[in-house]
Parts: sequence; structure tokens; C-alpha cells
Amino acid sequence: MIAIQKEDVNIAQLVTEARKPGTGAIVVFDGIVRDDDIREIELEAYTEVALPELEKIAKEATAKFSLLHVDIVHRIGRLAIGENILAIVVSAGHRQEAYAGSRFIIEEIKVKVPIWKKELTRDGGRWVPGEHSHGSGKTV
Amino acid sequence: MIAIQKEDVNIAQLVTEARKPGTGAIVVFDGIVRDDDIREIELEAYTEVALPELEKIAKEATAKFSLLHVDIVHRIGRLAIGENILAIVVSAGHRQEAYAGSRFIIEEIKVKVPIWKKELTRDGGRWVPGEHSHGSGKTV
Amino acid sequence: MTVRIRFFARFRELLGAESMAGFKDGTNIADLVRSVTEKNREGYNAIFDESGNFREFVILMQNGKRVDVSDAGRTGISDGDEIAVFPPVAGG
Amino acid sequence: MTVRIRFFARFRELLGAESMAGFKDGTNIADLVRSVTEKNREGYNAIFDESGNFREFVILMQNGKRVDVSDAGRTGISDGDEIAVFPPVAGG
Repeated sequence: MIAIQKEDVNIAQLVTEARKPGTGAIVVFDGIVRDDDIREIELEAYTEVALPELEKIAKEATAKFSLLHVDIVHRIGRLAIGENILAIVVSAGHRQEAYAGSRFIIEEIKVKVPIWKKELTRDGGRWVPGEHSHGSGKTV
Repeated sequence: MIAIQKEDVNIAQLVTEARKPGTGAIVVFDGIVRDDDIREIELEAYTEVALPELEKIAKEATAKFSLLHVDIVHRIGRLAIGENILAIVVSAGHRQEAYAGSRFIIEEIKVKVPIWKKELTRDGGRWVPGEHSHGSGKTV
Repeated sequence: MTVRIRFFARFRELLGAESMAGFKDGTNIADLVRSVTEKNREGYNAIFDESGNFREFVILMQNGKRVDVSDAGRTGISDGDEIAVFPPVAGG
Repeated sequence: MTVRIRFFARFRELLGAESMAGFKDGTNIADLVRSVTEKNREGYNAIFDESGNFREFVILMQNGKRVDVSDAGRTGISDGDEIAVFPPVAGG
């Protein structure tokens, strides 16, 4: 399942369904809204580009790390502290591939997928700067 | 929760409870019985030593990678293909620490915790050789 | 010809989510973005520097494909194109 | 004095899970394991090589603490000790 959605993601169900034949290891990455002195965050996506980009990353990870199954669910909209932002579930025969595949996917998402986060604070908001950005992420 | 048990592990519940204040990333490792032409596996532990060893590994990982929460549940007894063998759930502020902490824990378990696996096949059984063993893991 | 221009994140807040505009043949992406933003001082300044060049971090896409800002001045547009302008991504 | 000896995994299958045995003071771990296994040819051979030395991969513990096989011949035991003998671990 590759999705960009407002609804929460059922990680337990994804983990259950990730048990494909040959699976010896499942690695789950669950990105959470962190309490950085914020009220909530708002996520925005260029969905028509972001979704195929996620699909491409999943395909690349599958080929590169012999994965047996990949789920990527990225949420958009307003999310409270403690809510899931992103769930990545990968299955592989062995743990090395599962960890490496999971890590590859999150690093690729961070730099390639057009999704943005704004932290909503008491005194306004602040766009989170991209990790590989030259921008300063200044308060607007 | 650090445990060695026969019962299955409720990963969904662990992930929910791992959401401590400050959490930005949760990484779950779920080790599964792989279908290597076997019927099932049987796990045996020197529990009185294995359990404190798991606790020590959790503490070391917490200190080394600034983890906010660690669960390790290792199962023993007879398990069928596709069943959970081991669940590791770690929370951290950032993904780098969560991945590194999770990986540290599984690698330490593999070499330090007195637990053994026997693959039960149609023609008998085979003890799985330790990853860092000098032994050959021959069929007995 | 008619082209759709979309802005995201901080640029969207300053310039609106999207606009449709008519252009004459031979227009390039840099001209297009300049003409759509020039009446909005803050929006323009977020995207262009003092010399009128794209700021280094600005990302451009033409129909979902990345176009380097340094190539935008010589990349032509066609009727029905979708041009997207956004700051560095920060998902995950 | 009385000592408990525990075997795990393949060694357990060959030698049984555990045995209690009485020993005289001054007995070391190597002597103890040898005396408990010597009547079981297959069990003994799994743990000791042709020269009667511990096989390189054998792991020994005294009351939950690792004792290197090369030190076993000079490591004394005390009343109530638990000695564990097992092959390389393979959990996870």
C-alpha cells in the first residue's frame, strides 16, 4: 500500500499483511509529530507528483534490497502531537535487507518527495526547512 | 517491557505505548519464522541469564542512542512459519537514533543472549548455528 | 496558450495555490514565473533574488519533472503545461 | 559440595537438561564438566576434542558469568554453584 492520506494509518494491519512467504524480518518506521513547543503541524503535498515518487522509491528499494513487501503511508493535513506522520513497513528474508531498505526509503522521502510541514505554534507558524535545503526555514 | 515468553507479542500495543513525550520516531524490528523448508522451529533459552542480558542491552542502547523507550520481547517454545520470534520497539526523538538503537539491540542479542533455535524439518532437526560461532551447526 | 502554475508551502501562502494564465508561444519558464509573481512583492522576493535570478533553493517542475533553475530561462512551455514552484521538500 | 550443571540446545539433547553432583573441594570447572560427560561418548565428543580440551566454540558460565574455556582448568567451584555449558547462541 502506497498512499498519501488524511486518515490515520493502521500499522498493526500493515505489519500483519507484510508477512509474505519468505519473510524473516519486518522493519517498521513510524514517524510521529514531536512536541517541539508546537500546538500541531500541518502537512501539504503535491500529491500528483508525490504519490508516483513514493511508488518509484518503493520499487527502487525493493530491487536494491530484495524486499518482499513495502508499504508507505504518508499523512497530510493537520496532525496533533503524538500522531503518526509516516509509516514505512518493509519485509525481507533477513534483517540486514529490511533495515537497509527501510532506511533507504525514509532518506529518499526526505529529499525527493514534494511534501512540506508547517509547525503551528502559539505565535504563528514555521515551515520546517528541508533537510537538504539551502533555505533557512525562517518564520513567516 | 523486556520479556522472554511463550505467548505471542502484541506489537500494535507496544507501538502505541512507545509514544513517550519527545518521540519523533519509532522503529520496530519484528523477527519472523522464515520458511526455509522447515515445519516449525523450537526456541530454547537460558532464561535466568537471557532476561538480565536483554535488560542490560536495553539499558546500553538507551544510554548510547538517547532512546526514550525500549521493548524487547523474545519468544520461546515451538513456533510455526510466519509467527513472531522477536519484537524490538524503540522510540527516540529522531530517526537516526531510533534506527541505530534498534540495530544495536538486535546485533547484541544475536551474539550475547543465550537463546537457541532448532529448525524442525521432515527428516529431523537442525540447530541453527550462532552467527558468530566457530561451530558448523551440523544436523544432529 | 494556457498554462497552469502551482505554488506550494510558503510560496502558496504568499502567492496562492494556483493560477491559470495565457502566454504567447516562445515563453520560457523563468519568464512565466516572473510574470505571475511580479505584482506580489513578497512572493516575488521569496522566489527571486535582487538580480532577478531564481533563489538557489527554489525547485521548479514542468508536468511533474524537475527543471533546474539554471535551465528555466531556456526551457520553453507548451499549451496545457503544469508548472510547479516550491521550496525544498520536508516530508517524512 | 553440591553443584548444578546445566546443558542447553544440542548439548542438552545429548546430555540432559541438568544434573546435580557432589564434588570434593578444589575441583575446577574443566574437571567437573569432564566428569559429568565422560560416560556419554557422544555428549563428551560434542564438548571436548580428541586431546580432551574444550572445543573452541563451547561457552561456559559460572553463576551466569562467562568463564573462558581456556581458564576453566584453573577456575574453582564452590558449593551451590550453577555451571552452564552451551554452544554458540543463536537467538533473535
